[in-house]
Amino acid sequence: MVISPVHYIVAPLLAAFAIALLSKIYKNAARIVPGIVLFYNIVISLVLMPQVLEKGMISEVIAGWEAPWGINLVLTPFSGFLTTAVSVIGFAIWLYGYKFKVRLQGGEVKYYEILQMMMIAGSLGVIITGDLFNMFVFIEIVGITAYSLTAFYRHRDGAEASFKYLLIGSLASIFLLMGILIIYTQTGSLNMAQIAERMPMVPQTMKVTALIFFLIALGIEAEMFPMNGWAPDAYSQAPSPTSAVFAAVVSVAGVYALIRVTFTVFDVEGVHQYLIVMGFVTMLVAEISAVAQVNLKRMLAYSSLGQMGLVLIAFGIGSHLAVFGAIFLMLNHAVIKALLFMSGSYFIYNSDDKRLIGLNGIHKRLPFVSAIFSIAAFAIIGFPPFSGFWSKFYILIAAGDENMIFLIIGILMVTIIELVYYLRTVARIYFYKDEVEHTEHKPSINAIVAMSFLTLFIIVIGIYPNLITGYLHQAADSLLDKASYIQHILK
Amino acid sequence: MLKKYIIFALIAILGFYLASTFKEIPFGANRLGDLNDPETVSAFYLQKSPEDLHVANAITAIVVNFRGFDTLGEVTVLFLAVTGLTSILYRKEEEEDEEERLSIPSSSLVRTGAKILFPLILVLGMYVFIHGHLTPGGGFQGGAIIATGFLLMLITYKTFFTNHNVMTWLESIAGLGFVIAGLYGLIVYGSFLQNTAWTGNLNDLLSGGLIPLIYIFIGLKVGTELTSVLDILLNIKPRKK
Amino acid sequence: MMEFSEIFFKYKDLITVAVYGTAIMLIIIGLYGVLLKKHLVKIAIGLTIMDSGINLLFVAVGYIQNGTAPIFSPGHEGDAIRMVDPVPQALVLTAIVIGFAVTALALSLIIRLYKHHHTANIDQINSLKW
Amino acid sequence: MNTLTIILLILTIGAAFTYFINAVNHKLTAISAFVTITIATGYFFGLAELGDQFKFALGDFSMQWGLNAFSYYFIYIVLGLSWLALLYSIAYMEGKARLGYYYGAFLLTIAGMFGVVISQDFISLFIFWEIMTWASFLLVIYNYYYNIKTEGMKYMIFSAIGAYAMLTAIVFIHHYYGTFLIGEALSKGAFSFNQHIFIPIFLLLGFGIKAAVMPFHVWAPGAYAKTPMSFTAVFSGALSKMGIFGIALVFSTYYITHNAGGFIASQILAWMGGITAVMGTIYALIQTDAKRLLAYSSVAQLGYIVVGLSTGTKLGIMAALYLAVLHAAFKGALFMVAGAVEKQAGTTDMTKISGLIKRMPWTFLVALISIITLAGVPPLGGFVGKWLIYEALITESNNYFLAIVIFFSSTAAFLYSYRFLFGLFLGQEEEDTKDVKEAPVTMLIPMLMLSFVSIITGVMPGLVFNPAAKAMNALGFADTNWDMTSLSNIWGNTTDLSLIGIFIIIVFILGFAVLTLKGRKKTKSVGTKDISSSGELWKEGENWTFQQDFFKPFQRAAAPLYKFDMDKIWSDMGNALEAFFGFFRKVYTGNGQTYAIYVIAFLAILLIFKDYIFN
Amino acid sequence: MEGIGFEILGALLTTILAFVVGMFFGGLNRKITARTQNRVGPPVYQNFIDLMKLQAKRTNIAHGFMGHVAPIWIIIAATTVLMFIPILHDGLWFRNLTFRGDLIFLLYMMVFGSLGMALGAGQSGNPNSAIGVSRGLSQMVGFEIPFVLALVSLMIQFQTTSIQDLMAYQHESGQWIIFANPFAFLAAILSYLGMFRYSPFDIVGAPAELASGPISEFGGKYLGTVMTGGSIFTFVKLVLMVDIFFGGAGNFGTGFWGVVAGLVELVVKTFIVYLIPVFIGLVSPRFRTEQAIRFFWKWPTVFGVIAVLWAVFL
Repeated sequence: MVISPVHYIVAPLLAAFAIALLSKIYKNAARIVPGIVLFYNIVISLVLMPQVLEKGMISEVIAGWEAPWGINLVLTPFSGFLTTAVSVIGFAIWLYGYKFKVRLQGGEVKYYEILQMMMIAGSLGVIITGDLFNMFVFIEIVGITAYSLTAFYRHRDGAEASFKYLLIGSLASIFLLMGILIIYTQTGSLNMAQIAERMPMVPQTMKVTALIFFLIALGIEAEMFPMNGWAPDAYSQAPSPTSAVFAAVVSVAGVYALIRVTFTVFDVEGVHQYLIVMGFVTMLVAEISAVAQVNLKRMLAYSSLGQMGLVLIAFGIGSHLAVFGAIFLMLNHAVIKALLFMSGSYFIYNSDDKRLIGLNGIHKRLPFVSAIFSIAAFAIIGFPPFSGFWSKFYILIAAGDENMIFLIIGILMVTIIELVYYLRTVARIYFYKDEVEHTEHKPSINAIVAMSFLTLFIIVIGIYPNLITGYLHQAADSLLDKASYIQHILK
Repeated sequence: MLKKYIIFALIAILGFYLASTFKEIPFGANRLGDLNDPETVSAFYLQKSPEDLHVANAITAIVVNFRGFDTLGEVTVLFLAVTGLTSILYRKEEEEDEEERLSIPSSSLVRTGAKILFPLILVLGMYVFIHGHLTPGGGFQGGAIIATGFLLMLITYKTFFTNHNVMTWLESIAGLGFVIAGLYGLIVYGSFLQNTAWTGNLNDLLSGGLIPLIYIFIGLKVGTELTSVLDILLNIKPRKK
Repeated sequence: MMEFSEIFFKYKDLITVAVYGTAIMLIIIGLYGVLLKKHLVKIAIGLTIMDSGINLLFVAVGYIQNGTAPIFSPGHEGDAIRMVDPVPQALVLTAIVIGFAVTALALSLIIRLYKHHHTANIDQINSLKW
Repeated sequence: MNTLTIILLILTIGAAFTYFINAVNHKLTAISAFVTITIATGYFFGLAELGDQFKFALGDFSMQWGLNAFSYYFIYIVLGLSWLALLYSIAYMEGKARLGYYYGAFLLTIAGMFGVVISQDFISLFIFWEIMTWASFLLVIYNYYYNIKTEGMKYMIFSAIGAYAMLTAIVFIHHYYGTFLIGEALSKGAFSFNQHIFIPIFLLLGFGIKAAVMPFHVWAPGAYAKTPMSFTAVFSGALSKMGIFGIALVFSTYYITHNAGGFIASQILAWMGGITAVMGTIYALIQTDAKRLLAYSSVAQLGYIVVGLSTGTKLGIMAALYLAVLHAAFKGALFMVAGAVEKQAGTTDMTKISGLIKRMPWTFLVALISIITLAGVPPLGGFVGKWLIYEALITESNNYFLAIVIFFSSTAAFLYSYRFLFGLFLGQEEEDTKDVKEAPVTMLIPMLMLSFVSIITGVMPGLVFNPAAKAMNALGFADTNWDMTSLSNIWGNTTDLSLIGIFIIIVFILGFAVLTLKGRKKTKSVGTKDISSSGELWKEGENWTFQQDFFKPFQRAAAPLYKFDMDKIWSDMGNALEAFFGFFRKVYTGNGQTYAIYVIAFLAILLIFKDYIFN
Repeated sequence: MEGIGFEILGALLTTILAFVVGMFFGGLNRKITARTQNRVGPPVYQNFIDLMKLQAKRTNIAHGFMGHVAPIWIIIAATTVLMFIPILHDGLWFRNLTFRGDLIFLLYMMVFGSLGMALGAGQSGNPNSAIGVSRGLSQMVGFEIPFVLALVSLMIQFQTTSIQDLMAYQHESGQWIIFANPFAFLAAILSYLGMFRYSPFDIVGAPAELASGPISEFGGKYLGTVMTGGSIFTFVKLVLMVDIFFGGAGNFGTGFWGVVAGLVELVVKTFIVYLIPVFIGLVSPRFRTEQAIRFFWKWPTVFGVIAVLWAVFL
């Protein structure tokens, strides 16, 4: 059986259905099987990426019906790059969380692992699918798992956060359906490529209305400003590996969906300016709100909203270099923010309250984790030797080439705000006297492995970015080259 | 109070724009185009489902085969919903509270009626999803019917409990069956969920290749999952202050 | 006794308004419930109403005047011409189930919330803010 | 393998090694740090020669490090001063905690400065700049958390503002010139409005903040005073010069392609420098802590340098480069003196200690020489710098009033110079400083070496002029020849320094001989407590030294100048911002329904304005 | 070789001249003061007597190294400045090192002495000295500003920084700079009031208030040396003034009699200039320090600015 994109989805599904049975036979199956599956995803990526880069694009049809008719899965360099990143990070998160739930009962572990895995699988589906309605289904998969996982802990306010998330999320799904419906009535198709092909024939008002519904729905997934009220609560209440998945996988998938729809499917003017403006507003508001947070995970959540804003800005600029920087930033944000949540959760786990006070002088007890956290913090600010610097730098250059001086100044001012609160946090870790009581929890070996792996990535890429810039350039090209996408899929 | 009027205004705006949008979409117009040389997917499906798949019910053909991937995802959604539900309302044994299920003791008439109706409802449901590819209805409908049967029992009898173990097995087997049927297509014909070459002739019970089988799986899965949702929701009660 | 098609032609606009209007009204009513009702369950109900509104829209858009159900009954294999658009119905099938799943989750969350806060008023459930 | 990269490697690896060896043995830490810097310095001055280059590509950008006369000139400051400071640190930091942290960060800072100086493209300039900033930040907060909140934050935020302003400018330079190589970019001199206004202003912000130019100087006094003195010597002596380096590097092109007078940014810069000099001075002379006094005086001195630089004329740039070296020498020495006093006497608060001259004569000698240099009094080196600046301002670029402003601040500089010497070394001895010892010899050697620089430049400034002239030539100025021992302006008036020096020395020797020999028998030396106190008798345990409010009269006279206090303005601004943020984040009311309303409202807005947004 | 000897001889002569004249001016000052206060007053040569007395004292109190070298610093400052300003305008005689230094150098050299004095006074633990020093330095910041403004205006106006050239200009054009740029003269002379430290600017010594200020701890040979340096310095300042604004002296050729006449002219001019601070001192009470500084920053500075503008625009 030759490996093909559909395995990304089928393997997790198979596992999900099987775990229920296996865990009756072998207790730890629920812990191990997801790891195997996620690792298999990495294998798939490693097998497929070369083909993608060589052929330019892989599209697979489901149920043997050719592209416009059946559902098809597309693996462009862009989406392939993201799937690879997502699989790797997903596996790292699984490795990190392997021992995370030891103190839970078997049943709960099963649910937790299944949901976690399916959330990653759903995000992969959102990224690789080439069909609008199919995208909707996968977004719903992500949504359902996310709601459930947010409310996973009984003793926190998870249920509240989850309900907010669900409320906004179902609004998103309704508007998404509305958009899909309008598009379907106008083009009689659900296949993105064909819709894109027929889009010029669609009357302007219909087009724009549909686009607006898509923007709202996918903006909610991509955590754009007025629609992202749910995000901080969800991030801060979910179990920490789940928060990492939110930041590293789900938000990336949301942004991907938004970008794919606005860039490839629609051909409306002014959406770029919209993205720039809304992205900047998102960034500004998020960072402003992050400054005064007393809760670490909430602060990190706001910060990742800010990063998403920057990504949207970069996509909005729309030049090759900007898209390049945007994809680079998506990758960086996925890795770094995952790392921040991983290490930050150990602080929380050690200090009894989730507030920042608990971090004071914690480096004495957790030197390794503190170092990781500080590196990640510097990286996400964009401190040169780390990878975060390059993405920001590329975006700034792109903005400069478009002569958007005030945008640049704005971005950098916001970066200074970001610097302030991250610096405060790191200062707490290293330079403050600790006052609160602590319960000792040393990081387990697998967590250390996972975290150091990601840290290594940050540093290596930061010192020698050429390792991935080649792929990134191809990805940017493939995203911007709409004609070849259509032509390749419709043959 | 101002807030309230603002919200009304917002809703009104939304309604206005929705209406003005759908005014452009003529109701009942034929958008399928030429069926022999299909432009739209629907035309293509209507053309293909009798010819290639030999499935009488075009919707079934679409749901199970043309867009079977959606259906798989949707089944997954249901499955995940059940899992999430269980994990959300998971109750450790120690916090088991003694209150009985909230249901007024039903009259003997109802109980007898339920006893009689229950198997009939099950049979009806099974009929519906077994004939999903011929008649209106199918896996989801059948599953829903089965679930109503269980709902009847659950609200009629305080002491009626579904066997979670069996439920889990059925769920998993059904789900696995669906996926494996898909993989069969992938392995044999090189495309996930691709139908078998053997498809009986139109309007036979054994037609449409794997489609009836998959639909049966779906039916089982939906039935069990709806049932377990009801079961969970009914067994977890808000604690009184 | 008129043929349906004549009725349709006679009252086309009326029917259009009726069908679309119903669907859009459903959406609006649901939205009203979501945005203004304070009780969690009512909000959930609002969501379901919106869902059904959308689904109704799908089906309505799929309708073709005096078309039949897209089922090939024996002897009428050539009837594809007269059939309504099957795709929206298939999509609606999916959408309904997903809506059901979301609703179920919403209800379970409401149960949790009620246990935790001993109230179902959404204004009093804001321990996570800013 | 290239010399420059090897030196960078030596420094960074040495930093890491030093950091980790501290865990093994505290004694070895200082040694390894000193060995590292010695190797690096020796290697550089031994093997590196002008024109070394190292090209490579990172990201999609070609980068390039290289060594020209200009960078060589600054490497004298960086490596030389760092070497001395590390030698000084051995004794100074003895017995302190976290030595590995200290020395590691120190070496990393040196590596950063070295990188800044040798980098010939803007990207690596920025990268090294950031490394330098962060490493020095680690040293600023070395004394744990009571000053991370205040000084550390201030330093970091201002540095970040500077760095990002620089980044903006860099991005735009790339936009206009299409390259990141400094040489290329600056050689293409097409001047649009933006290039004429934005880029210079942003670069000025970026480098000026590091050079502590008004009104961005507020980070400097605290940071200088709170850092261990052994690093402050480098901090104020070398690191702040990086700002000067950058300004000179970038502005020189404007000076060469344009006449400096017509170049608006340079005028702005000039006046900012002047105001900096005045402000630094008047705030220095009301300080009671010697360290803060020196810190403010550094701000003022940097102001002179900036002024000299901004004139953009031959003498002006020369003044800046000359003062860069000289300031490194005397201010480094003075901070070392402060450190020595702090280590030996326990404090540098001038209201608490006095009359150390008998206890620490050598330290006093160094302080005396450096202070005379600072005050710019002949025959020491400081006068040359002052002379250059005035001549540049008066004879070459007609900034007469700026010259007056500078003169005012340098006259007022006498006040705090005297305050420093008097407060620490003169006056009656404190009881509790009776048993203070002279600083250890490894601390005295660097100080004396630096004082020697101050002396030699006073009589033979050519020693500095010639490399500086080469550096200017490397910047693209016309090659100019300088006399070894005399100064001359464009009107042909000369000042013969060696003659002055010789004359003064002769008179001094004669006078000293006469005054000492005459009536030697009858001279009776008494302590500082034995004074003609108009009838009152000095009682045991009293100290009559005039310590409080030393320059109260001046303060009263110059009250208007003390009115606007930049510290307060900035902190108010910060608080206002925080308050605004705290208010603004309330849009996230915890109510899910509100969020839904946001969504719908946004949707409605988009629907209403759809024709305007998406045309 | 004998050129060097000639130089040294000239230098010694200049010094002696400056010393004698300075001492006599001091005596005259005391005499005039006494007469205006209706006293007989000491003889004109009283300063010489004081000096001899001081030098002949039995015991000298030394307060440590700085206290020991301070008087020398004053001597250094006085003599150096003396050497670097021209006494006669075209002197083979008394042209010591005048071509080798310019105004900026002189400016800084003139504060050398007071700085050394301040250090010396500082080491003696006498609070009066320290207070005096603080006042003196503050006042210096006051009066240097108008003085520099005046000099700068001249530099601009005549495109030179050397006194030699200024004198040459006056000699050739026959017009004194006091007429060429009167405001510069005003600024300079007002700041001279502060430089002479006579009342109302005698806040440094401040007799009867701070004992005698910085020098209160100096006695015997030290005080004598200080006095010597002081009197030389008085002469130096006056000569500088005359050179810059009053066309200098020695416009009667370079013959022996010409030189004598030149010296006489010099003494007369310097004495006239000297009378200005003296008479102002007689009639005015003592300022407080901040008043003094404010004074210098008010009118003299305005005059200085006007002078600069005058130089720039005229």
